[in-house]
Amino acid sequence: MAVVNPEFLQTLALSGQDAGAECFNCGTCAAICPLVDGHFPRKMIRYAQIGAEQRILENALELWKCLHCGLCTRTCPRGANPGEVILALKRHVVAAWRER
Amino acid sequence: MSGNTAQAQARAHGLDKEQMKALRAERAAWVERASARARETRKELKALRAALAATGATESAAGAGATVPEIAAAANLAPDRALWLLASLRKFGEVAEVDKDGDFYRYALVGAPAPEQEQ
Amino acid sequence: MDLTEHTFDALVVGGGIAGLQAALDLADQGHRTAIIEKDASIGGKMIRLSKVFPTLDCASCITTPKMAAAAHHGAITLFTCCDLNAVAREDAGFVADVTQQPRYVDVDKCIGCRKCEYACPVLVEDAEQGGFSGRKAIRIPFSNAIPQKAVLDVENCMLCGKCASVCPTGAVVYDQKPEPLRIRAGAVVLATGFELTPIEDKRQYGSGEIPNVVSSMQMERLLAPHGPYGRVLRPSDGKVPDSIAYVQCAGSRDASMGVSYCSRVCCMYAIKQAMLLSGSLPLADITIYYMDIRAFGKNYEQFYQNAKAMGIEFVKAKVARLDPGEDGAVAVRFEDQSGEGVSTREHDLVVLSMGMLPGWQPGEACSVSTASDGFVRTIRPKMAPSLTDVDGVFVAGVAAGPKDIVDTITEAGGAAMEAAKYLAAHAARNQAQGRTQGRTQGQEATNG
Amino acid sequence: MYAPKDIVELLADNVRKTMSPFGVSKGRVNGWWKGQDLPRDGKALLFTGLMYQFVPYIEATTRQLERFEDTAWAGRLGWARLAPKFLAGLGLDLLASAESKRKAAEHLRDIVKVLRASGADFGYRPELDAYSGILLYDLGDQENFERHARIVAESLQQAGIERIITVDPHTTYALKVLYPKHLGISFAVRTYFEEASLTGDRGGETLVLHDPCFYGRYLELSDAPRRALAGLGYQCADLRESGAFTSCCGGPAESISPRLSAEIGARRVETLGGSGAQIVSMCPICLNNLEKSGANVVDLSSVLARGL
Amino acid sequence: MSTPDSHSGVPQGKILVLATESCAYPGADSVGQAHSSYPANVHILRVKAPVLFPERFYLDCLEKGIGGIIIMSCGEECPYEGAYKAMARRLDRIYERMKERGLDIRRVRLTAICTVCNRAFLNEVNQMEQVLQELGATAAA
Amino acid sequence: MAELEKTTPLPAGNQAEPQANGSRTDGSQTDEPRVGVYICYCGGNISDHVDVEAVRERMENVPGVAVARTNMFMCSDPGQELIMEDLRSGTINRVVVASCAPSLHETTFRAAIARAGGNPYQYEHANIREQVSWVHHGDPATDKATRMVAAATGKARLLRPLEPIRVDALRRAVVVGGGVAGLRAALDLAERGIEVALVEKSAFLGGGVARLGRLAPTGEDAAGLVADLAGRVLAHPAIVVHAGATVTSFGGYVGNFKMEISPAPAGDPATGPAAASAQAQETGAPGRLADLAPGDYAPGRGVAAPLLASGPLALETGVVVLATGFADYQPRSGEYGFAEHPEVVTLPRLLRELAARDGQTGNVLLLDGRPIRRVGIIHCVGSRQIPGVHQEDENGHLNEHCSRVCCSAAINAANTIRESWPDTHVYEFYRDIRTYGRGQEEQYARASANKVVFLRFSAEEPPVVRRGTEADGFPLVLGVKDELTFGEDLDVPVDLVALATGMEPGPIPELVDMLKLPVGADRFLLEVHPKLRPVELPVAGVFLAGTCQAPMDAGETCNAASAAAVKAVSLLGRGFVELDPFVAEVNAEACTGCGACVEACLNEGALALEEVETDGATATRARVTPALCLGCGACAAVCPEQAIDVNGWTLAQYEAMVEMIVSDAPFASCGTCASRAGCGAGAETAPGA
Repeated sequence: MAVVNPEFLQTLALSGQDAGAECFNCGTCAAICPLVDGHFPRKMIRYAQIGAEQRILENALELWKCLHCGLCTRTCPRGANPGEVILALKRHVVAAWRER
Repeated sequence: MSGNTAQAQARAHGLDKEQMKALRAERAAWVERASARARETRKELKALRAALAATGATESAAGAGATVPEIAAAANLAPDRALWLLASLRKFGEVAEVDKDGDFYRYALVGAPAPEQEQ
Repeated sequence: MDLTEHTFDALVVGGGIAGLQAALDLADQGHRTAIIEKDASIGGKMIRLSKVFPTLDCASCITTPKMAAAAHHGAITLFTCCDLNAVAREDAGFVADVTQQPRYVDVDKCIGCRKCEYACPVLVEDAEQGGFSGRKAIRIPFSNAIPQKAVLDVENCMLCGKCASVCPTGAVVYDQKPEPLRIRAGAVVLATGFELTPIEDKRQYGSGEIPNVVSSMQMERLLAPHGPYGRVLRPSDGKVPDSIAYVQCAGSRDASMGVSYCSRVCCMYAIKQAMLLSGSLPLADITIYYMDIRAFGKNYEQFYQNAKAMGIEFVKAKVARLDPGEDGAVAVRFEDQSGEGVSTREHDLVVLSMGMLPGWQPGEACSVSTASDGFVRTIRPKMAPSLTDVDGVFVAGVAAGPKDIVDTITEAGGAAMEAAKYLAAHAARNQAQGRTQGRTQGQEATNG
Repeated sequence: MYAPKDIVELLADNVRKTMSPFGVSKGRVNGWWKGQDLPRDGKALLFTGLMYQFVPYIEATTRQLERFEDTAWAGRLGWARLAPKFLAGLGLDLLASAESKRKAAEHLRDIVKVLRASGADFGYRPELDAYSGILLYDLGDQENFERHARIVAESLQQAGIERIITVDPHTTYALKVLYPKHLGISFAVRTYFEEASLTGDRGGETLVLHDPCFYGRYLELSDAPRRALAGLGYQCADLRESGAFTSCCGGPAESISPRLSAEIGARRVETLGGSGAQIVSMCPICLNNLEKSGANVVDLSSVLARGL
Repeated sequence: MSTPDSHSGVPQGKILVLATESCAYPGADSVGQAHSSYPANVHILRVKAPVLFPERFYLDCLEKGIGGIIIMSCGEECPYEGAYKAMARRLDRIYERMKERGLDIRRVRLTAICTVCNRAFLNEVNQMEQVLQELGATAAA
Repeated sequence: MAELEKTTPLPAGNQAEPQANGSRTDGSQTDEPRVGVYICYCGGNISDHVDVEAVRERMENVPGVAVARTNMFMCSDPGQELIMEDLRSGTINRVVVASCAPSLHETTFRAAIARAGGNPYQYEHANIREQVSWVHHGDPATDKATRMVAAATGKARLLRPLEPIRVDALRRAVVVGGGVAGLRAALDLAERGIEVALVEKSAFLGGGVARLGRLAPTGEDAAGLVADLAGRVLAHPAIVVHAGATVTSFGGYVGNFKMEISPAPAGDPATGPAAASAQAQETGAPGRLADLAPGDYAPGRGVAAPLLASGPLALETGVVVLATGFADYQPRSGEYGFAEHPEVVTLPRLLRELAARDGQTGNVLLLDGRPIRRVGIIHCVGSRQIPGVHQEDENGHLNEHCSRVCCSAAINAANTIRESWPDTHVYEFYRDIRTYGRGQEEQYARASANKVVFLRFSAEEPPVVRRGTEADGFPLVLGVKDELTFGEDLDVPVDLVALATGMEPGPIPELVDMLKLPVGADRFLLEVHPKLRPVELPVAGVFLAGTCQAPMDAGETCNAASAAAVKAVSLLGRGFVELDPFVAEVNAEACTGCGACVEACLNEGALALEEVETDGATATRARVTPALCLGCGACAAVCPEQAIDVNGWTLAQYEAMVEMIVSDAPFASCGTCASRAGCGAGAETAPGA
């Protein structure tokens, strides 16, 4: 069970221009990703959309499996730039680690 | 392109030999490509018909014909090309689907196996 | 060469279902109407379809009567093989510069016997059959074509003379030239339809190079009564497919392809094809990969639910890529959102549900403007949807954005109404034109 | 897989201390130019970004990391404590093989050959050549990336550099896209193969190109190497996964998971090897990872230089 | 095709359906559009209104070899006001005459079928099929 | 010289031919029946199950059949040409086509016969698709097809040439409904020179659109559009508007309908002026109706229109256009907390609130003085209902249809909220996003960019609305199993829930009864065919426009209205209409004037007894008034002398059909084998292309 939090996307916007709002959850990025199996990166983007920050921190390791190859961004039907969102999430997580 | 047909054509249309010649010159690139294509198709069809003839015709016997992969192998054609040619011949009534054979259908020449008709 | 001139009350550009319906509705009100069509036959995309949703009537059964009605209507004149070079306002109405491309066949003499077609030695890919079978260089375009007249594809003709020699009426004219026409009309209806988004545009789907990945239009042909194989087979080897997949939004809602709009018909035609397939191949598994099922029209949702009940599988996922699989199969890679994530499934045959692109760009030819989606801009989409930004030029059907057949036919009626009102409002002017019209029409009759 | 947190902090620390992610000083790494008689001045500055030079260190690091991945050590041992032994400074330098150092230098010298043969007006100043900081950016350490990048960019600015010739995709992307975006500092950046203008006739020999992600997608630079090769009479095999649709070599995963990196590399090699043609890469990371995955792969610089 | 054919014991009787043009006939079409199957011995005639047929028509049909007749009308919503009631009255007279001749009155039925009454249509024809199975293919038999 | 693909330019209209040629067929040649039988493959629709060639062969054995042919598509031009050629050559003089349902193509073939100079009424249609190939398979299908075609042939032999009945048509139209569909149709008709009476039940013009604010996806102001359209209608000299009026009786036939309208019952809460005033207060519109003059715009309600003061008023008209619109689905009490929690409202209500705040901005949307920090919009409320999943309403109905406009409306509302009140967040709970139309997908993308969050639920597991606790910090919490989040259960605390309610057909049971309107399973009015005749009803001269037919948006509604108007204009254009000649006819020689037929006649005035002079003597005979005769045949059944019958549908013809159904003649000499009925020879032969 998670509770949605609309503020998170705004916070995340500070970590980069893109924050994943534009994603319509088609799953292209997850299926095209040559690096990570499972639902990545849509999973992380979805958590960002609903503001499930705890889920992102729990799954943070996955973020670093992304090598920023950009195939998801190139093929995203919505132009939602998933690669940049993942980068923004990395920045957010690094910042969170350092704050502690 | 025999003189006969050209004459027949000329009779029909008032285009004389000279005019046809001029037209051929004007459309040389197209004519050449079409001729090459027709030659190639003729060769393929010959192989296809031979392969089909070997398997009997729709009226000759039950169990006539062969599947696309079989025909392709016998005629030394790619299966997709063999299917394409079969579909084309089917349109003009030369080939018919006979019956189902596993995951495939069998095709046969219509009527008694015909001797090679191509010129 | 003399320029042939014709004068009508209305000019309809495009002889697909939208143009035919608009022309019929105009002509039924007594307006003399011309249809110019770029193809050798009227009927547009609809006549090429197998059956149509949600009634599953055969497309022919709906289209051919309208084609025949237009062809036989006393107030409608058809011009096929016509390219519209320009249409512009002139005095009280419009004047269209048109080039009628040569058929290389004298239509007055041709009786549609197809003897030429049988005689022709050149076999080329038949686009009418999705390229799955061959056609001759000279042929009747397709079985229900109107007019039933032969047309010669001069680029694939080797000028062997065989067709001319067998033609019983001497109709083949090898040196026919393009013919300029000038058509005057009081009002113009644009019904220029659509083309499919090119299969080449989506690299992840193989750009048309993976065997057994076909477009939805090709599947229409496989399903059609006059189809290339007479049944649904896998084009690579003629196998009866056990498993067929539909990839939705293969040419729509995809910014990476430059088409971000919804093409509106793909969900329904995929469901329709899936139903037809499960009818003709009862044992086959059929899967539709989709993002949202857009079954919005009358009885569409019920149609969709029926398809689900029939066992057609709907998987919510946008397919990311296709690859050649084992033994002629196609590997479909997608995110299984309810499962473990990335998943690959193999299907015997994969159909890409292609979207719609405008069939015609007004460009320099016509001063109507287009919207960002490339379709003709309409200026009052809510209250008078067929109005363009040029007074007297109206638009119907997919020319004004993707639309299904039902909405197209209705909109064509609306466009005919707008055009008729426009003509009525300019009645005095049109009466003056009527006098010259009598003369040109007389000429036409002798031509016919 | 290693804990990203440890990796990020270690790299940041190295870069802060030594301007290098491996904690090896530039003087030790960057010796290829010696004896090349390179001009210091020119219209454009040749800027290697040290990526080719780092390859031997990456190799050595990876070898070490591979030993521990998937063992209890990877998770339990704090990275920072284990790291100094082989991931920094002199120790690492000793581990890096001389052969691979020689090869890296050779690629750079080939690039110089290509530039010279193309009549490019360029200069090289070892003191200005520096690591771009790109790995910090990729790992999400925006703060340290910007700090490091600013030092590099400002030193270039102070030296009056306006035009830059780069040799690898990572540095190119950093200088061309990231510096203007995140620092507001712009240079006119071109890759060496964009500068290449060579002619020859290699008799239509066919090559298959592995476009690095940065070139193929981000920078849309997949035509340029093909043009350069075409000038020399090479043909490039058509590959679906090329250009904007190229597929990752797996290289950048090395520091986090050598296993993942190897997996992806193997997949990529399989696609590239399909046609049997000579595989060509144009990025030191790709070159290294594809080689490690068993491919017979050469660097674009070698191919171009060979054609001369 | 595994549909019951003429040899599988299905009665050879013929069921005549008089279906109104505005309701039952399109209703039967609707069954077709749904591709629902029903016995192939059902023969549907399109009628404007069944009040056209006098009593003797029904008796003649049964005599000629029709096994059962279903009059499918529009019911109370009939476009011909009063037709349904008139029809109902006529049916009583038909039954009287059937009884006089010793015919089972279940062989003639009046029902209302609308344009989308697929289920009702199938029920009706299947029921009549049952009746024929029970009573024999033709009234004469 | 242009190539014109037409042989003979005909005078305008297809219909002009038949009567001119009525006698041609029978003139030169004897009327010995020579039936041509044409059997359609229907591109496999028929031939997949019926051995069409076997049927053709068998038909050649049927008496009176001169020729039997088959075609892939009889309705196609080449198919029709087959028939026309046989008629022209004199080979045949009666036609049977065996194909799909007669509703689709009977007129197609009659017209073809007319074009070939035949009498279009010497035609009989055999339905071997809907009633054979689609419901039977194998040999029984072929056998039944044979019998049905034989039956049609039996009837065809007895067909006589008939002439259509021509009746003058009033160039007038009644449009029922004053929403945008009715307004659009009325204006179109009037501008084409037809006098229009517009009948509207409420006191206002503008219907459903007038209740909206900004229209999706264009953002146009509904009020402005309605005001403009209604203003032009009210100003048009050829249009008379009767608001506050209902239809109280209806009769007549195409070209000559009679309709009576009366003032709407004052107490009717839905329509009466008092109710309008009450509604106005609710929406903040000018309070008293009395203050409004015709033409004034009342926000949320439309343009005030002149009321029908007294009634009944009789209207005579040539055609009727039905534009009776839709009703908003009313959620059941308890459906998503509706009527249980005051914070649960319908989307139409929310839209009215937004319309009232058009142009306003702020940090947070205020509703009833309450800050709305978060809104949850639930889609598909009262639409796409599934039997067994959703609860039926009190009448046992489910709305299985998609209401088409709600996705766009909900997203439009979300965008308005996000762009005007940035601190109000919006959540959309949906099943499928159906932004199908032009510009709609872009609005959906814009909503995403506006950080509207979309959550996807399955029909089986809809969101649950519960009261929030103090810990939640919000009055309501929406619980949803979100398919986009891998089926996780998510809690969405909100201040407001808006239910995107669907469209239902407007409540018009009286009209349905009076006009005998066909209604589909979805309870909307049912057109003849969605593609062939999309705006027509089986009753000639009655047309459909807009949302009484199915959910549509404003643009689609106006298209439909114009399409209906264009059909009406075409119909009335000639000042007369032709009716099928299927009416009773008296054989004066056999008639004894007993009057049984007059007594049985179901349409008053259609049949009467009159005194006629025969051979110098006065006799009583029955006489038919054709325009009033319905052709039901009630007279024919009771005539003791069989002196009256319905043309085209005679008793003798039915008897002939029954003869053929029971006859085994067509099976007598099956060419393939000796066995009788149902040998099925050739059934396996694949249909040729």
